[in-house]
Amino acid sequence: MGREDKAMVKKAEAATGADNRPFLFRRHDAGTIREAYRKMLLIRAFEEGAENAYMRGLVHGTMHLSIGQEASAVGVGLALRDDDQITSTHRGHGHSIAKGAEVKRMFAEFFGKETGYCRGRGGSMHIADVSKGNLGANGIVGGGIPIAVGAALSARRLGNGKVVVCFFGDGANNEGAFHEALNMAAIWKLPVVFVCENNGYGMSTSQARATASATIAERAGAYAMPGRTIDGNDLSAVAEATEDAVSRARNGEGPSLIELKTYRWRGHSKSDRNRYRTKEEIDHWMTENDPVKRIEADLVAFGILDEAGLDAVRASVAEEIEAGIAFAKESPSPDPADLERFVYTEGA
Amino acid sequence: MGREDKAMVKKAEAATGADNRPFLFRRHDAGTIREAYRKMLLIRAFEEGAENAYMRGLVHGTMHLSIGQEASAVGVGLALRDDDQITSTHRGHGHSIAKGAEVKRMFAEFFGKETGYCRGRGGSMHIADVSKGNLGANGIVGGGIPIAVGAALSARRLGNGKVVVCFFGDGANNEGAFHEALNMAAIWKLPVVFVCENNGYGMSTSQARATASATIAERAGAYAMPGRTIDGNDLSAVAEATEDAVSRARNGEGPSLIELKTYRWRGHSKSDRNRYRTKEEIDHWMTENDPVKRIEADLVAFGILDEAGLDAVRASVAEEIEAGIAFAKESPSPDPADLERFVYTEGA
Amino acid sequence: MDQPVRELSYAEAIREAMAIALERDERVVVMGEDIGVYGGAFQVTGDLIERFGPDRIIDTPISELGGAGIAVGAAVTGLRPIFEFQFSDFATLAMEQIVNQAAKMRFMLGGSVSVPVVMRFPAGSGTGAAAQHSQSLEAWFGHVPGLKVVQPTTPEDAKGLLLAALEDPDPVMIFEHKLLYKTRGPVPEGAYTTPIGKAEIRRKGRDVTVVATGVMVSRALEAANELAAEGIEVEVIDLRTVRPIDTPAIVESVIRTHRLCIVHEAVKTLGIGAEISARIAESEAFDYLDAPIVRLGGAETPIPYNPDLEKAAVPQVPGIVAALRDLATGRR
Amino acid sequence: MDQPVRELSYAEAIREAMAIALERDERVVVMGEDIGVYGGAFQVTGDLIERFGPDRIIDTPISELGGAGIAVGAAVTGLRPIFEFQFSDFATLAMEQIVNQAAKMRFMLGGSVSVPVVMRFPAGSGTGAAAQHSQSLEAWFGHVPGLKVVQPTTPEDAKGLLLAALEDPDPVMIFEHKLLYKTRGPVPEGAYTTPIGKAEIRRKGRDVTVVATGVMVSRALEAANELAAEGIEVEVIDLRTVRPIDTPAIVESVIRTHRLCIVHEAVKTLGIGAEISARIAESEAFDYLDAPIVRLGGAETPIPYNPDLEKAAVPQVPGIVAALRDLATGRR
Ligand SMILES: Cc1ncc(C[n+]2csc(CCOP(=O)(O)OP(=O)(O)O)c2C)c(N)n1
Ligand SMILES: Cc1ncc(C[n+]2csc(CCOP(=O)(O)OP(=O)(O)O)c2C)c(N)n1
Ligand SMILES: [Mg+2]
Ligand SMILES: [Mg+2]
Repeated sequence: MGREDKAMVKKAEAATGADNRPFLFRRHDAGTIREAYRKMLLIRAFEEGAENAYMRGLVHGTMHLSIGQEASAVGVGLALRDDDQITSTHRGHGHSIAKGAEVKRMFAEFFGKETGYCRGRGGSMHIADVSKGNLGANGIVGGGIPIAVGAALSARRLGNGKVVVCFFGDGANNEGAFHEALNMAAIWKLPVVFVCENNGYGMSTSQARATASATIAERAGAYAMPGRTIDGNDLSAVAEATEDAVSRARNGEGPSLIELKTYRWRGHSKSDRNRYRTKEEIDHWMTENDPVKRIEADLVAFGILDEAGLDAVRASVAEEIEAGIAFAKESPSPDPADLERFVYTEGA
Repeated sequence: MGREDKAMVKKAEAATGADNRPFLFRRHDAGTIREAYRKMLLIRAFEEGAENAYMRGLVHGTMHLSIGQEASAVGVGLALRDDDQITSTHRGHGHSIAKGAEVKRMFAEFFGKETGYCRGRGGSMHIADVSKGNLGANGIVGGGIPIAVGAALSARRLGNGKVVVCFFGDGANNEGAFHEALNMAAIWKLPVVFVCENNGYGMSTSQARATASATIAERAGAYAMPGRTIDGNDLSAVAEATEDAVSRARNGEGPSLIELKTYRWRGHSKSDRNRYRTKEEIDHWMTENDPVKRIEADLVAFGILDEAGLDAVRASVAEEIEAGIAFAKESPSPDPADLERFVYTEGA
Repeated sequence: MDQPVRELSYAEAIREAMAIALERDERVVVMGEDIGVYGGAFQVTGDLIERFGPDRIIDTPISELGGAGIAVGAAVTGLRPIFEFQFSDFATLAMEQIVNQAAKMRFMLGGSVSVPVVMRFPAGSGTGAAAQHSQSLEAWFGHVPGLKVVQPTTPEDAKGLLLAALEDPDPVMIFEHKLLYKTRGPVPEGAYTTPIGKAEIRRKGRDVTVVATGVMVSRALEAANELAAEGIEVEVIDLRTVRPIDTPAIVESVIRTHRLCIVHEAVKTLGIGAEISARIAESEAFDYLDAPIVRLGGAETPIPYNPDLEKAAVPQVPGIVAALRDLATGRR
Repeated sequence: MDQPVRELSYAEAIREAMAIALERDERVVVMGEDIGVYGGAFQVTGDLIERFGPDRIIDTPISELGGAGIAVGAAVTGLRPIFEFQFSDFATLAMEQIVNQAAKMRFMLGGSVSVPVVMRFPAGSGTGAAAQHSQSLEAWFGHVPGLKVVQPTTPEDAKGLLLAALEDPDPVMIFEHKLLYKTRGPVPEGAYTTPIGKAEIRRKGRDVTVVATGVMVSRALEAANELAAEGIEVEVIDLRTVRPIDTPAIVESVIRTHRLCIVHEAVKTLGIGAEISARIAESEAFDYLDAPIVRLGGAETPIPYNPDLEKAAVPQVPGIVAALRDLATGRR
């Protein structure tokens, strides 16, 4: 919190006896909150832009959009320091942007360009930005979970104070890797926070059909770690729960599991015909529980931004997206002669 | 229960108002109980015989002895019908004998003979007797768990009323296979009982150092199935808990997890130097908590066998072991020309 | 074959095989991720869930090791499971059950069981799905005694090999190239089997033999067409089965053509081409060879995302044409 | 090498390499099952726990996939983990992390990370441990771009290759044959590295080249000794590295001897012998060959328990002698 904001909060508390605003507004200064909002918009606009480019045949392969899940990525990001680390998933654009990735290099990656985060070798499912602590998306469901625990082991041994956030989905929690990694994180009390983005489905398979427990959070009990189920479309609640878990981890108290209930608006990937869920269900989430609309309402209510302010952010996001696409289009493709580059470390 | 025994129990109940004897004695007739005791002795004598043969260089490879754990194998076996199935582990001699294997064919397998249960191809770690419902020991920790669930899927689809018992150790419960298989058994409500023989160690690694939860049983919660921790050296308690779980399974109510607390007297395998546990701990279990001595005391107390009767059983077991070893020694070895036999199904 | 023949896609042919098996044999079940109402990631199971219901078309959680193991356990105890991996890359999670259990169980138990499980693996590159969704790992399975491994390349064989696999008492691994799912071809109606372990000559030729697998068969045929215009007659053998390899069929062809090229998509080093090359060099065909055997395989790299790099990473028609031309005309 | 040399066992040499690395580099940790107070299933880590404590000699639960993945994650973020599999067979549980993650991460991320993880795999048969504890799977790893794969056969190389692996920025898989652990040989004191990717001639000879791996190197040397008495001089090459293969070293030798035999324990089909055979046939050495290349490998069967069958399942000295004699004397 900036000094001024803190003073304001103090004043408010003095006046009312307590600050009844949600955690986000008590904990963070206006600038930080505006930036978080901007990131949510940027994620959505990035994915809409990517989708559009895909439709127009500019993007190869497939992609997994997180539209509707923006609060979880950004809320978690709010609780992290720049040098904290994350592992992400196949549905990881939001995580990347929340952890500081530039959309222009993400678009460049989608377009298979040398300026992309993976120099065009990885595509949507492998975007990483190690300089920002993003160890990478993963094409293997659950594949990032042990890797996150390994990063936490490094943090502990190197004594660098870093915390690792491990994102995964409700589907991933039925992989053996989840079980093995959570158990080891727990017995070794490693500084890692397991964040399950529970959007109700692993591809077409609902949580109820795939997972024997009623919540993902209660599986934490099998590893003697705290587990909480949180409204994942509530930016403030996500930030608060994550901050708790991150401080626990940073204080050497070990790992936690956070389940964020959310929903993906789009199909699983570009080939999904949405046969496993109803139009009503989708509409309900889109109209009644849009994380972007929810934070916008709060921003206005708590006087962080007015309608004009929201519009200004929207416009700046649109501009950044446009510039990013232009950058990506203009960027060079990899040289085919470099086909086998990066298989091994050069000069080794 | 035989008709006479039932009458006796009825009489006892009529006299006292209730039968306060342990489950085993209320539930089973004297013949069955004597046979269970005999199997416990046979397991121990078999393993002592195998150990002895190993020392004398008659057995190749390694072996994992379950001496001290006899009550769990036999207690579970008491709750099963002949055509129920089990999957076993690397420490599976007891399970085999409890499920009806003949020691002579087990010795023959140890000696690598054509008359062995695996025709000398499998050895100690792969003994199976499919005709008796024993789908086999397994050299892979946790390897049998999904296989058991698959057998339960067959039982359900084929509608044959079979229940499957899946044995595994406390070490195995940290394998991903455990997690994946228990989850699927639970969501599909399959007729399988997961029996964790918790002898406190996975090789040298104690439960406390390897497993984040305080008990294995509580992990059942992650799969919304019942989990109980039972004294695994109490034959009656094991039989009772298993019978509950088996009826549940047979009635279509789904899987259960039973944790049987026990102890292995010997090292993990033939190469163990026992550096990870104290002599006191081992002595305590051997002298204070020997499942064989415990059942012997009960047999005498409840009038099933007197000392002479116990001796008679011991003698008959010793004879069976001796005859088994002789059979194994005399049996022919596989023909080296048959090296590639059984890799594929003949004539297919 | 007596049955009437229609055009079906490769995916439809597989689905038809599964439907026939499900229809006639109560023991058959299909298991895998999103094979029910979703119809499978590549729409291979399609509408089977509607026809046979969720007790037989079983959506599993995302649990490849457990799922494969359950299929193995079910196979040993009386069912005939078909287990679909969503991508062959995820077999890396299930090698334990496939290799330690399914492949060895009969042997370890001295012949007292068989393990009639069928596993299907959508494999290969060309879809822009990058390194973790594009691998060709059939050579690993080909190295494992106890497994049979097939790689059908036509709709007709996709159906016939699946039906053969279901009749086989041993574990059969079916590698299906993703790019083939939508290709169409004649498929006889009703039940028939295509023999496991038999290669098939797709085009006769006198100048050079190409042994190809998966999607490389059609690329080899294209190359052969181009070369025919130059007067070079290429014989194209579709290997079809990776384990056991039909060595006699290749030997016979090479004795006629005196030249051999092997083309596969999997990484060249330790790919199936290595084994074929070694076998032919050990065979009586060796003395007939007029030129060293040529192998074309995947580059020594994970599959890249960028579409041009992705194409460059595996054999394409122009490269095959050039290699065959050189081989046939003695330039190599 | 300048350092004094002592006799050590292969296991002791590996332990010494780990101790040197642990001593000089705080980033090095050793992970695996029962590697602490138990000292490892084959007593390779031995007393390291006493010298370096449980924060660096880390006993894992029985969780191969998770354990390997943690090692990979730790390697990407600054540690230099050595991950011990208790038996190489259990790698089947961890192929996902090894092949999809460790091998491909640098490539998929366009070069922005390296994955300096070292994994050790006790492999091979001969201990009576039957089919699930006796496999030789190095060919699988040799098929995977992004990995390096070594198979040391002497105590000196076991130490030198492990130290080289620890200095290598990429994932290195070390296959150690269980029968070698107790074999003894000279080992220089202190730190040194044995180059990854270089084969070594263990015995010079003019009549025939044998390329061997693992425990087959000593069997080939024994065979060579026997044949020397008959006047046949066998050159024995210890391959040492399975990926990348030192093709030039083999080519050079074959150009001198005109005859090549490859001996390995892994199943013959799709074993490393196939790749070497194919490469030599493609190389300039081809024209020098006076006889077809011979491969000796494991039988097409899981490893049996019965000791006689177990021996029969992999090459033994008499079989190697006979094959080399036939090859050298033109009988094959
Ligand atoms: C090991 C593995 N199995 C299957 C897949 C195919 N797949 C990709 S995403 C997905 C669903 C994942 O569900 P969840 O973890 O809930 O994440 P979500 O897609 O809902 O964000 C599946 C089955 C995969 N990529 N990796
Ligand atoms: C996948 C796998 N990992 C490791 C081993 C080596 N191993 C054999 S038994 C064992 C300990 C198993 O412990 P537990 O499950 O508690 O059974 P117990 O030996 O105590 O009966 C280990 C580590 C193995 N056989 N398989
Ligand atoms: Mg989901
Ligand atoms: Mg145990």
